[in-house]
Amino acid sequence: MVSILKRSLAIITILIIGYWLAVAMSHVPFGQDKMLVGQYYLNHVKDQTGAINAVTAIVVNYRGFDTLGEVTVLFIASTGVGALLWKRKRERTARVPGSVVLTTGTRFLFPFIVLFGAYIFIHGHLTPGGGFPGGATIATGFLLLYMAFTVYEIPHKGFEVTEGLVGMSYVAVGLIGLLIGSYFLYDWIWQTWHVGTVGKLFSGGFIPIIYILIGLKVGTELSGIIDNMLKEGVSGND
Amino acid sequence: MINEVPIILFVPIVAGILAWVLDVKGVRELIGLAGAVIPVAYLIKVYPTVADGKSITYALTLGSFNMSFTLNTMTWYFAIIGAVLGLTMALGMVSTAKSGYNWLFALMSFTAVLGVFTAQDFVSFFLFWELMTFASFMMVLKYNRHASLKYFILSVIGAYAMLLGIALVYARTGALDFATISQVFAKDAQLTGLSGMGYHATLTFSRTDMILLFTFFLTAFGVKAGAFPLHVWAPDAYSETDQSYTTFFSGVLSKAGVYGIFYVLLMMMGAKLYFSLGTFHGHPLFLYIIAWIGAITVVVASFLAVLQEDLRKLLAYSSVGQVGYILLAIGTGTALGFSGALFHVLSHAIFKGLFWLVTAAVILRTGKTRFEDFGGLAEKMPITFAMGLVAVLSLAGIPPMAGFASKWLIYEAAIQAHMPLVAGAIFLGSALAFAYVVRFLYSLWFGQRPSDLDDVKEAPAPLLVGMGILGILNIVFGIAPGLVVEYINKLFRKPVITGNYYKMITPNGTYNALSVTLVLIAGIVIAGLLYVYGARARKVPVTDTYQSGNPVTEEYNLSIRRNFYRPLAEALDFWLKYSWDRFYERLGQLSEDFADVLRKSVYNGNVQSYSWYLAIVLLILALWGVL
Amino acid sequence: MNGQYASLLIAIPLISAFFVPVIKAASKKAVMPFLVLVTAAQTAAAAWVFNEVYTTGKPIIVMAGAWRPPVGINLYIGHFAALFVFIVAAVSFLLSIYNFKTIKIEPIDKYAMLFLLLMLGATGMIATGDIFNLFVFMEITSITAYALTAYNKTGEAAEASMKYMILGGIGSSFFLIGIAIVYGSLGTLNMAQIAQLAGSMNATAAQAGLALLIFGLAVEAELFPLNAWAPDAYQAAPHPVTVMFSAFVVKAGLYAAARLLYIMQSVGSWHSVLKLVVIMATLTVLVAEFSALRQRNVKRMIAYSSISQVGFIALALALGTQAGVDAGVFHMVNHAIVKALLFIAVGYVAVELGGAEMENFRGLGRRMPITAFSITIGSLAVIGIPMFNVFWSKLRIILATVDVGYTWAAALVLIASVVEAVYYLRLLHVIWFEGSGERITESAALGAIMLLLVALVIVIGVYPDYVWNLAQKAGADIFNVAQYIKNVPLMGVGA
Amino acid sequence: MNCISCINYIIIGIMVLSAVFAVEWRDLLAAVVGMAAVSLFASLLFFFLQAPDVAMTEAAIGAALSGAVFIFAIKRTRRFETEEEEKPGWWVRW
Amino acid sequence: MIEISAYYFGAIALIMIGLYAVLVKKNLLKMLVGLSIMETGVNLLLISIGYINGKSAPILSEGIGPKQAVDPIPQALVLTAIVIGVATTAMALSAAIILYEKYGTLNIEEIRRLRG
Repeated sequence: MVSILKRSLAIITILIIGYWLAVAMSHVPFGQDKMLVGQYYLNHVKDQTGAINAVTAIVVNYRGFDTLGEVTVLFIASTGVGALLWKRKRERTARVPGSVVLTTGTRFLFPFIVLFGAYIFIHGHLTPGGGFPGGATIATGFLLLYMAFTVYEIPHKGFEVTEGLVGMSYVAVGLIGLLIGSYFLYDWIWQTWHVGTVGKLFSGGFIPIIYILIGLKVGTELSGIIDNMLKEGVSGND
Repeated sequence: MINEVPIILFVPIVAGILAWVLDVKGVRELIGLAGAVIPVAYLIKVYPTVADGKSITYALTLGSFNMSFTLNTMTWYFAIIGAVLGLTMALGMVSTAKSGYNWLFALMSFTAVLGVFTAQDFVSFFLFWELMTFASFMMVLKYNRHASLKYFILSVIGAYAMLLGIALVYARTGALDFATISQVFAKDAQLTGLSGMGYHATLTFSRTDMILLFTFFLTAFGVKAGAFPLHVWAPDAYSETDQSYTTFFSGVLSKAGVYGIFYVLLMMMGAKLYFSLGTFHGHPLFLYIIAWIGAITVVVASFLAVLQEDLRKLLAYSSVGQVGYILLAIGTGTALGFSGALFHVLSHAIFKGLFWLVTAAVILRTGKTRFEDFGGLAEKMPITFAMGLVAVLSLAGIPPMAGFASKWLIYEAAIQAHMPLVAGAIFLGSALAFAYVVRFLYSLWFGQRPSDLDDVKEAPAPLLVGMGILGILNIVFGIAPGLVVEYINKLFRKPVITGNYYKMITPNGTYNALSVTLVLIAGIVIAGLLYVYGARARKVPVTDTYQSGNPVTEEYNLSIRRNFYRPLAEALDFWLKYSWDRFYERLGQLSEDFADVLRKSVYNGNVQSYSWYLAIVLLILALWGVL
Repeated sequence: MNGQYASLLIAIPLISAFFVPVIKAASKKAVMPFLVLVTAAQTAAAAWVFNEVYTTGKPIIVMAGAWRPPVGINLYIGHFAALFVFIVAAVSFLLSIYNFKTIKIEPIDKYAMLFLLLMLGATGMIATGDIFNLFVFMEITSITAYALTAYNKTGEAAEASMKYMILGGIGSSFFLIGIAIVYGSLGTLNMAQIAQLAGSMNATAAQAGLALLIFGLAVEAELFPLNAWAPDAYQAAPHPVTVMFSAFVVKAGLYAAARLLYIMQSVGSWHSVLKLVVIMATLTVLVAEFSALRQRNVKRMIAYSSISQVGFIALALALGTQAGVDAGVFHMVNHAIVKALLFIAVGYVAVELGGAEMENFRGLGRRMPITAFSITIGSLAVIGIPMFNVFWSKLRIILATVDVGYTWAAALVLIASVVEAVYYLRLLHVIWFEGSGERITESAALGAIMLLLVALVIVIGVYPDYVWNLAQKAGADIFNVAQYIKNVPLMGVGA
Repeated sequence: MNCISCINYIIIGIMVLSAVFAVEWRDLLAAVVGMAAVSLFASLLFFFLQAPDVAMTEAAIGAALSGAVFIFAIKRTRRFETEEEEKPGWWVRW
Repeated sequence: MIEISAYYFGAIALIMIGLYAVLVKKNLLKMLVGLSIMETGVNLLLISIGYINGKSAPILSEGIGPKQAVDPIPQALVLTAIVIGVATTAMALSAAIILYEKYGTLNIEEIRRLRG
């Protein structure tokens, strides 16, 4: 059988490749201290960024470029999904309404979910979490709305414009850094003014600001993706 | 610094561009002519300098390659041949070219050929080589696309082979200019010679390198020279273009290949090739190969020329064959042979140029190309006929024409080099040449004239001037071969062939052109007197042929104008089945089929297969990493 | 002006892309002109950067957030990046005009965003000096490319996009594994520091890491047999996007691969990796040229030709000599110009005559003379006729290849080039000597673009010195890793 | 080896197993659930590896959202891998 | 044989299972599931590279000094990688939806209009 042959070939192939990777990884010892740049971050994160969560500090501040790119990737995904699934006229086709438990629960839970998401991204510099999980949580809230109600739709225009404006604000924050500190994505809040005390909510320089922006952006974008995936084109297929 | 060289080089192409841009009838002809005359004038002007053994160099930098062009004794010889032929081409084109397009590319190839001849480094050599190919391709393209495609593909193969050769030379020597490379080769040849005697030295070029270089360059130059078995493009390309241009195309462009073989393979790396590749029957192997390629080219092309029914095709095959003579002469490997080759370069250029101009005139006036449509044109175009006669005599190697002098040298060289088979090829080729020029002579000029050719006029004046130049040159160099020989001796810096203006003395014999001429003239005078006073002409019908017992039928009707050599074709039937042309077509077909299979199986549209490709690459990486 | 303003190269397209939804909310008609404006601004910024780098002779190091590398991410805009960022911007500018004619399918605002972000991704890939940041920009580029490939929303487009996604997904996953191995061994992500420390890596891990990094990028850089997505994507994508693919997206991948290759040159098995890439590049040229031979769809044919040229570039870059890298960069520039010209012209024909099938090109010489002329010049240039730009770079590549001793590779790619000459000639034959039809009025703007590119082809062909000098500097930028390390102001961290 | 560290091995085992199931189950919905399970177990492992941020993100985005998106896609296409699918016995039929 | 940590083993196993799915499964969505699993595996690999025995999460609240935390960089990288992964998945799924609309199948052996 061709299929069995293919499967066995595939298994042999992946075994060899896997063995190779394993050999390579065996020279990268597990559980040992291999930090070089990482230790620098841990040593200086508090005084240089004012954040407690080193991961957040790296994501937003030290390696801010990556995060800008990451936000862009998500933006591309939402734009791309929107472009691909674009139809002149579309609506939701779900026919089965959610059960009573789901609808009631959603009505009750939705504000809390959004609030929780906001909490996650506002406290990104102090506790685990940050803009991405926070935004995803908010999107989950909208997902619940979509599942519970057959006619619910997010305000598209508003969401799209928010998406754009929030993204622009992110870049603008970076450009303000360029103007004030002459470096793009310069942490102008913490580096110039040292606002707040380390460990409190009002600290961490521009990390909370950016995480709020990211949270909003991720939330709107993921909701947009969900919205696009759930709606189908009607009447004519252009 | 502006000296004569850039003017000689670039005037033609500038004139060509101007002619193309202006493209007004009358103006473009004037510009084009000027563009062709100026190089000739300048070349004549610098003659005293180069004849003294001095050289004139022009250097420029392009793409941070240093390029230089030099006129010296050697390059001037080729350049003047090119320029004179270019001038006659331009004269011919005044009558035959109908558009600026022709002028542009004809003059572009003029520049390109001069560039090839004068280039002193491989970059400019290659650059102008390609320009030459491109320009001539464009000329052929306008008239026949299939022929041009064949020409183009073979030229591209040749060009890339040359590129590889150049790259290999560059890789080993780090230089691209001829002077340095020649030095390296010379030194390396000495070392090779020494290492053959037990002395160990690190060589710049290994034996493999030399084999590769020889193959690459021979392919490259062989294509352009039309050497067997790369000749297949030539008959079509020569015949299917503006005939005035063919004057230049077959007379000079093919010489670029000869020049390459002579300069690069012989003068530059000859000694090294000799030591690396060894000898065969006491003869340097690489020269032996060249000689045999030349001999086969002569025989094959001459046979095929005999069998043609189309005027242009006949001359085209004849051109291929004549270039074979030159290769053969080079292959003898003696100074005499080289002299003969160089002389034949000149004489072939002038008689074949003359041939094509005559053809151009005939085709211009009659619009016909097949022998069966011609006849009796001698009355209508007497001067053209006279010129055609000169060309025929010269090509067939009848004294006192230039063709005889050079061919005689080649015979001498072949005999001196103890290459009897090759010499046999020359004799066979000569006999065949006689067979086909007879056809040209009779069917065009004599016999009954078809009624639609009754109002044919004499060729236009510019064309006649061009023919005149070449015709006179044929006779002058025929009667006074010493003019050429003296110059060639300067090239070798020693008298290879002694004698005076009218007399050539080689180790094996003597040819006194003047006395032969005088005897010949005397003979013609006597024969003429006999004809006028003694003989009575007998009328013969055109259909009175030599069919040796075969009944004359409609389809087996052999006359001088039609299927004259059909019995020969039938005799050669077995050989004619094998055609390199068809072989190449078949090869092309096969590679296209292969391409289809490859394409359909590799890019089969299934993304899973594509993922497998990735997995296989990973697998290779993994196996290579693990093992 | 401060060198840090070079970060505008990233900021301008990004902020403009985010601005598009706002504009669309105001007026949908304004989107396309906005695109022209943005790309013009980007071109101006890139020209400024280019001028800055080439007059001072020093690279611009953009340090995001004022963190010195390796703590922060830096952009390294050296001679190569400055040159290519400019090319990216300039080509995008031309294409933003081309968009008016070729993009009719909705939603145009999304197209505009993706267009800008593709430009951004290529710019970032070329400019970045951090290996993970490279991954991020690579993903930006490729995800945008996925979306744009499928933009026409036909079955073919979705199919091509899907193939691209699956292969690109595998590639990027393994690229990330490569990053993981390198990071695990060295503890840093900055390219200059990696270059410094690469010699100290464990040989096995280093080999695997390098191999995986090159593998991941080779998918983007279209090396055989990882290039199977490319012809489909080129064919199915909207015409301006195809131009972008061939003019700079693939170049960005090639550059990244070359950069990583030379950065890791103190790794023990470096020469074997180079040899592997040379083999793959040679195969790329061969297979692509033969595949193009009997192609009936002209766009696909030129796509294959583009892939083969990419093989040429990869061959040159993988030679491991200064001459090779210079030649490769030179070919990149020339190829960007020529292929932009060809794809623009072919796309225009496809728009006007309803498809890029060979039949539509019959009699093009009479129907659309300017376009036909452009295609002719482009084809002749690609074949490598002297006095057109590609000739010089091909010559350089062959010289460099044989110089290293890969005569067989040079011979094979030249055989493939003969095939290339054949099919381009066939195309020209169809254009000029077959069929006929009524004249179509050609758009003046597009004619101007095409003639501009034609002029570039010829000018560089006749006077290659200027661009060759640029290419030499840019090549030195890639090849001279010691200088690269010196240029990046590394702070002593840990070590 | 005490059983506190055993739990790592168990979770890794279950994760790999659910990955195998996710690949082999012919019901795509089940496969997606398997995939989400892989993500969830991976996020547990992230917790063990002292990466709470990543664990949260993986749980929210990797498991929940990408699972949801997959399910929507399945809803708009088809649920089973091939046509003759409703028969049981995935473990015998390769 | 070589000795590697169980985490590495798990990660490599996930990557290979994902690759297997891409290589063998004919259903498009199944291939995408495979890609997704592969990405999870890579993420796990990165995080386990950053882990240091006996140290705690890099959140420097009271009691945890710079010397007591694991490497934060891989965690930052994986955050990015996860988002990129979901973005790719969403794109791929929408392309799959279009494909199903146009071709009526998700069998990749039938989605072969572009070839040669």
